[in-house]
Amino acid sequence: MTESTRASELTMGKALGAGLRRAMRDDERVLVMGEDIGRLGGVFRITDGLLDEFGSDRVVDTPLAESGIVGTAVGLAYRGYRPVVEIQFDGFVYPAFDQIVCQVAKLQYRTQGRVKMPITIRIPWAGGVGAAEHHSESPEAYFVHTAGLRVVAVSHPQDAYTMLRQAIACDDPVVFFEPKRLYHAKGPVDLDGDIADAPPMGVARVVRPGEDVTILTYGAQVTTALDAAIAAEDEGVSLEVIDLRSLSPVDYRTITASVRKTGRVVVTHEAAREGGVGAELIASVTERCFPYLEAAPLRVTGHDIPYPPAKLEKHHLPDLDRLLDAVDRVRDVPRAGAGVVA
Amino acid sequence: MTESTRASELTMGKALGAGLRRAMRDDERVLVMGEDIGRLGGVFRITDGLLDEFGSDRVVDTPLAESGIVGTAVGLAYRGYRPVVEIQFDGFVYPAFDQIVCQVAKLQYRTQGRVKMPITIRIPWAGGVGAAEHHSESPEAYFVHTAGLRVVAVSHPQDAYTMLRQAIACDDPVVFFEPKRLYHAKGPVDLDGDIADAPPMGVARVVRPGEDVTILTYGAQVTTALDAAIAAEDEGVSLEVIDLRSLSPVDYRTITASVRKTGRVVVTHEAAREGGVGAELIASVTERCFPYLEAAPLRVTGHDIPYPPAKLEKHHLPDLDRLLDAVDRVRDVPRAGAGVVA
Amino acid sequence: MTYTPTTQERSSVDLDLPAQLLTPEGERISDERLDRWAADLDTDSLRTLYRDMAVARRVDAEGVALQRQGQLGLWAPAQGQEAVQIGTARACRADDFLFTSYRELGVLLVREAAPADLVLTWRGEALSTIDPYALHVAPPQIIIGAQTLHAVGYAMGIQRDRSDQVAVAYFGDGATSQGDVNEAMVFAASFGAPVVFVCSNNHWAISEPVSVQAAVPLAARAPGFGIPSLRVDGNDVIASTAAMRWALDHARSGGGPVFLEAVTYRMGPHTTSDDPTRYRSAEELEIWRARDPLLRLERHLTAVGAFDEGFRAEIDAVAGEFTSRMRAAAINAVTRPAIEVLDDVYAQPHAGIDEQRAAFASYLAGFAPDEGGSR
Amino acid sequence: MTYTPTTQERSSVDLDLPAQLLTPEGERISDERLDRWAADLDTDSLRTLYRDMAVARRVDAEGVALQRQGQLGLWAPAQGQEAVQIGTARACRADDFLFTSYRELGVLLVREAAPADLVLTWRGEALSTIDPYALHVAPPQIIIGAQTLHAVGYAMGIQRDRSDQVAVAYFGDGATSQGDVNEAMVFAASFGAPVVFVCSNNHWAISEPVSVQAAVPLAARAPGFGIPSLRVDGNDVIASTAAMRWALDHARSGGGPVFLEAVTYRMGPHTTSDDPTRYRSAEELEIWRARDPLLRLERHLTAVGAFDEGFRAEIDAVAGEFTSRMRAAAINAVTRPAIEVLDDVYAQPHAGIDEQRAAFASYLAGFAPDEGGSR
Ligand SMILES: Cc1ncc(C[n+]2csc(CCOP(=O)(O)OP(=O)(O)O)c2C)c(N)n1
Ligand SMILES: Cc1ncc(C[n+]2csc(CCOP(=O)(O)OP(=O)(O)O)c2C)c(N)n1
Ligand SMILES: [Mg+2]
Ligand SMILES: [Mg+2]
Repeated sequence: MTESTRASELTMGKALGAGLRRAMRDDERVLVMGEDIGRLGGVFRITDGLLDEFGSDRVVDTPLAESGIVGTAVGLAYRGYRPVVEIQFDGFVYPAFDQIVCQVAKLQYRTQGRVKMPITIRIPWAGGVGAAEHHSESPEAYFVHTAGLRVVAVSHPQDAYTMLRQAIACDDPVVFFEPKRLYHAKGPVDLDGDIADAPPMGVARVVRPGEDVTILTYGAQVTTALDAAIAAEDEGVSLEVIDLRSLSPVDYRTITASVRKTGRVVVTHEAAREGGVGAELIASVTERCFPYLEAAPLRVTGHDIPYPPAKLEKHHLPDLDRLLDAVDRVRDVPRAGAGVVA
Repeated sequence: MTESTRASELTMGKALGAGLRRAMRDDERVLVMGEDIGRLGGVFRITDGLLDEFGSDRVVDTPLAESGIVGTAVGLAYRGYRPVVEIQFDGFVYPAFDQIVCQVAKLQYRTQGRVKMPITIRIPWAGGVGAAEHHSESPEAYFVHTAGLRVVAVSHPQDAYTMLRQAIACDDPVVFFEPKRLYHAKGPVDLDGDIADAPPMGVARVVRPGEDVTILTYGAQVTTALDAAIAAEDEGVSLEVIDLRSLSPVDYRTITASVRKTGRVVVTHEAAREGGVGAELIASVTERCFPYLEAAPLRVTGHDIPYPPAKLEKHHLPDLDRLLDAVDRVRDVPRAGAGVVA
Repeated sequence: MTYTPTTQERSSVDLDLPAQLLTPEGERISDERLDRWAADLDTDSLRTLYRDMAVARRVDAEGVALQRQGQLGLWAPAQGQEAVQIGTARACRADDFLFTSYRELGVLLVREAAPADLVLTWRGEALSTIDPYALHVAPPQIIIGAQTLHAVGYAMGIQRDRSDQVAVAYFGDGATSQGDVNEAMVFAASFGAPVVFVCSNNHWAISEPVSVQAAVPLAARAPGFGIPSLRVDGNDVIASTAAMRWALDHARSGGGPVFLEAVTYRMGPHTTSDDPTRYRSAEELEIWRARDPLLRLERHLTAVGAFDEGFRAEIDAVAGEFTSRMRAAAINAVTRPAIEVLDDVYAQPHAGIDEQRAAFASYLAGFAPDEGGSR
Repeated sequence: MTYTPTTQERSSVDLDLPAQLLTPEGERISDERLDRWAADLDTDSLRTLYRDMAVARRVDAEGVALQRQGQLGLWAPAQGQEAVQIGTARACRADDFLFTSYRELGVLLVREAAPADLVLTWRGEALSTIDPYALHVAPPQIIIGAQTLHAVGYAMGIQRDRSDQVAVAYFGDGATSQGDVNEAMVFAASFGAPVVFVCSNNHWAISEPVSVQAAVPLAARAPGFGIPSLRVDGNDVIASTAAMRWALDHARSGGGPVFLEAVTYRMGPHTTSDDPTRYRSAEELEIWRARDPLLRLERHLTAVGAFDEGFRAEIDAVAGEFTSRMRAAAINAVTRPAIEVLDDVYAQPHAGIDEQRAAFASYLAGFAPDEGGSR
């Protein structure tokens, strides 16, 4: 992403707020709803100031009930509104699961396209912030497996700003993951661009080109991957880091091009491994690139455990060392100790 | 499975009922709960007769609220009971998702093993019976991705009987999938065996040995795979069909042995492909058996769509033809028309 | 509303005494809460209501017959519930938006759903065929209670549009146990949303009597959320109409949500797959047959000399015409081609589904034409 | 319970008039519903209750301090809610089983949780450390309302064991909006389960006033489910004790569930991460400071000559001892080794986790000892 002359330096949190404000100005059918998003501006302050600008008709503090929030958003969408729902933390989306899976995802199909569900479900997401139980979940695979939903994850302020506007403008429901760990990370944001000119939501981005190994990742883990690429470079290994941006659909064109070049793939995400997004990526990459693969694609993920207590989360999160270990293994370089995958 | 002298010929439905009865006789802390399971015996009559034998303390017709059913089962488990919950149909498990994911799955971890959750969640499952919307879902991948749960799927009456008893006897929560399509399928059932002597719940079974291609599947799709094996045999192709039985954990020992022999793998399930169990199987098999693979493992699954109306479901379900088509493709045999996977 | 420590009794509302304007014997009686809302219902109006109910019953019977003949996969009979369905739906304005469950056949008829709409879903040809925006009714909901939140959200939209429409949520007695229905009441009360909750208490949720769901009358639930409620005789089409008019007026004029419990009875099985003899007695059914919503209005109209052969013939003609179109729609239904299972998953282009669609199309094309016919 | 069409008013229960036995000024008053349940509370008992509350407040302040000093990741202050927490928990029998939220510090203290139990979770060393079966209290629940169903299920187990224990569900005003809490009332009423619902209405759910959750007092909710309820002054430890004794007795003697709304106030922030000045006024806080649960009992005890320096010293000693052990437990906490993140996922051997554990162990072993130290 190139810094434009008009770009301001914003945190991801501020960029998201700016994206919401812009979307609400552009389309009066957009409204935001959730717990504590009004006067408080949300527990992460993403919606700060929106109540004052748009009033309580469009910035709706709801009762404390996630199924109710998503279910009433469905009704508002029936009525032609474009609700942007904030789920306060990743771990609180499950009470709304039925409404998301059976209603939000299926209504367009159920009505043969007559009823659209342009609902954006924003989820402050994943770990690494030392939080209490249920505040560090990575539930993205559940939504990826749910036909009818689009799922995206952002990794820096410009994408946060642009992709949130694109998600809101999209006529399909979008589950929008915001890595909490990056809320305070700053970056340049062009606030004036037209969302139609920006890369579409569904397109992956090669954030760092490389030759030896393709790293597929998304969200805050992009940062870890970039760190790994720098560390690997010191050892003379060139990593190509791809930020998926869209988890459903996945941009296999970009991925395939990379894998055909490198022949080696490591997928990394925070979510548990079993049935995670990494499984889908490896299965699809293997189906699409088998003749080009020089080694089995590997996964570096959270363990298959409930999210551990904060002081132990660093042993759960796939860190630089574990990523580099996998890079060694995918390159068939033996290393002290055995590998993670048996 | 060999027919023993004591084996009776039972439908899967009757075998499940017999398994419940046996478990309730063996352990008075076992109770069953759900909608319409008492006087009616459940909409599939699995619990038929249990109310008369065990009374309403142990056969509990609950209010119509799945979160309530699972949430109260958690409380009963705290108290030392072993609740067997019936979710009326696959599509009605989602209102209970939060209790399953945040409580049932996590309580043992949360309490460092002090509180056990020996809850069995029985789910009449999947399609092919011409049912209305929400009555043919295949939600197993959601549970496979949820650490703390065990997930099993049965494919014939003997397993139904034995594995249900094993699930109930297990100190961990088990999500137990029963293919509706097979409720009326008959098979011999040894009603007297000790569950400790039977193959453990977590072990896969080679239901048909073969040399050329490994077919990994579970539930009613095992039948389709066996049909495919017969059809393929006519063409001189030998399929090894593996019934996974346990979807979490997966028995990779059995699978690996097979794949090292055949070098070719097709996974088939009814659930949507994206993020389905097949993705995990292919990713894991590729990681474990890469040097032995002669072709990319393929998936033959439901499309990535909400479950279609009954008259169209045959185009969604992965049938014999689509499975054979994939067998051809994994064997690099070109066929009229292009393949399913792009 | 606050109980004292010594109070242990349960509600004093008698299940058998909901608001009524027409007795089972066909006598027109007075109810001070409802009279003014039924004042204009003259004999002509009552004949129209009767005709609607009678047609609904005929359509329902045709649905059952079509299912028995293998033309439909399933049918959820509405027999016995015609009064609440027709009465409440007729009370609505055409632009009020209704969110129903699978059993509200009468509501769909009032909303002028086409005969085909009533059979194609149960036949399994489509998940739904109606145009919700043309009919102002959402596709019937199967997930118990989910639609109540949609109605409340829609009503919140009405508020934002400063419109005087009303959203209506229909659901059953069993549904009241679902979290969603209770959350719907929380949201509706919190926002003062113009929504009417119509709970058809037909005494059964499949095999479970309403006593499994609630220890007190369902109408008692709503005031605890700050929502006024009324128990009405749901087998009395006059009372159902009147109660709904009151409720709609209350909601339409800014009074916020209202909850109606319509006390009625499902005379048939839960669905054509169900066998109610396993869980309820013949005597119970007889008691409710005597309270049949059609019978009582027929008695009333007969007493006032407004029920004659001509009227019967008119009903026959309307019902006959509708049911024969329904039957034709079922029998002549053309199943959509295989490839269409992949349509309408997304509103905008989607790389995943587009690729799968193309692959499936070429797979299908690989079959010889005669084989392809079976696809 | 059934509203008539002309009824539009909301509940008549006055939010400011919950059952009270001790005024903010420290005056002991009478309430005919509660008197008999408080009759035996002599000065000694009141001193014990005061001591518990005062210790709870000190422990709470220590928690906040430890968080400020970076020893804890978070703390959810209970200041202002001591009376309902101590009063209701003290009313319980030791074998009654309590299911709480994250804010019921006083309940944990009454249940004799160890000082370490109060800090290790907030420090992030463990998800919970208490032994639920030793203390008869479940690990504090973070998912709002989820524990209410657990309490009802536990109570169903009590029924099946023909025991006279009672299960207790603690939750907040915000929780009442969750489907789970309403389903809990449905199940409790349907089965007549021996469970007491204790809703601590502290007026706020983070930044949302209780008026966002409910249009009428929360105590009004329960009777609609067939559950007797009582609004009690949750800042009055005598009334809280008495109301809980009534409720427990009702449930224990087979009367089924009871719902208490304890009207109280969260004087501090929602958690140490929260800034309440963004959403509530200093005036509001002042009003509630005047209703402080400790202050009023101190006034009363002073008036009856039972509050002296000796008593103050005794409290200081108990609180000081407890808080210093708490502080030590936090500061000296030893974080468990990396490999233990994989422990206790399953109760029985599990091929997947066992393999992952072995692989992770060997990965960890690959680090040099000094590096390994950081793991
Ligand atoms: C969430 C959910 N759980 C279970 C079911 C299965 N089910 C279909 S109808 C029904 C009973 C509904 O009873 P009620 O609400 O009284 O409506 P009625 O059928 O009597 O009209 C049940 C349990 C469902 N459709 N959805
Ligand atoms: C299901 C769920 N949704 C949201 C949250 C986030 N959250 C934590 S506490 C809280 C407010 C709870 O309010 P209340 O029930 O009144 O309890 P209080 O904190 O006032 O004691 C919220 C919204 C959560 N923990 N769980
Ligand atoms: Mg019913
Ligand atoms: Mg509160």
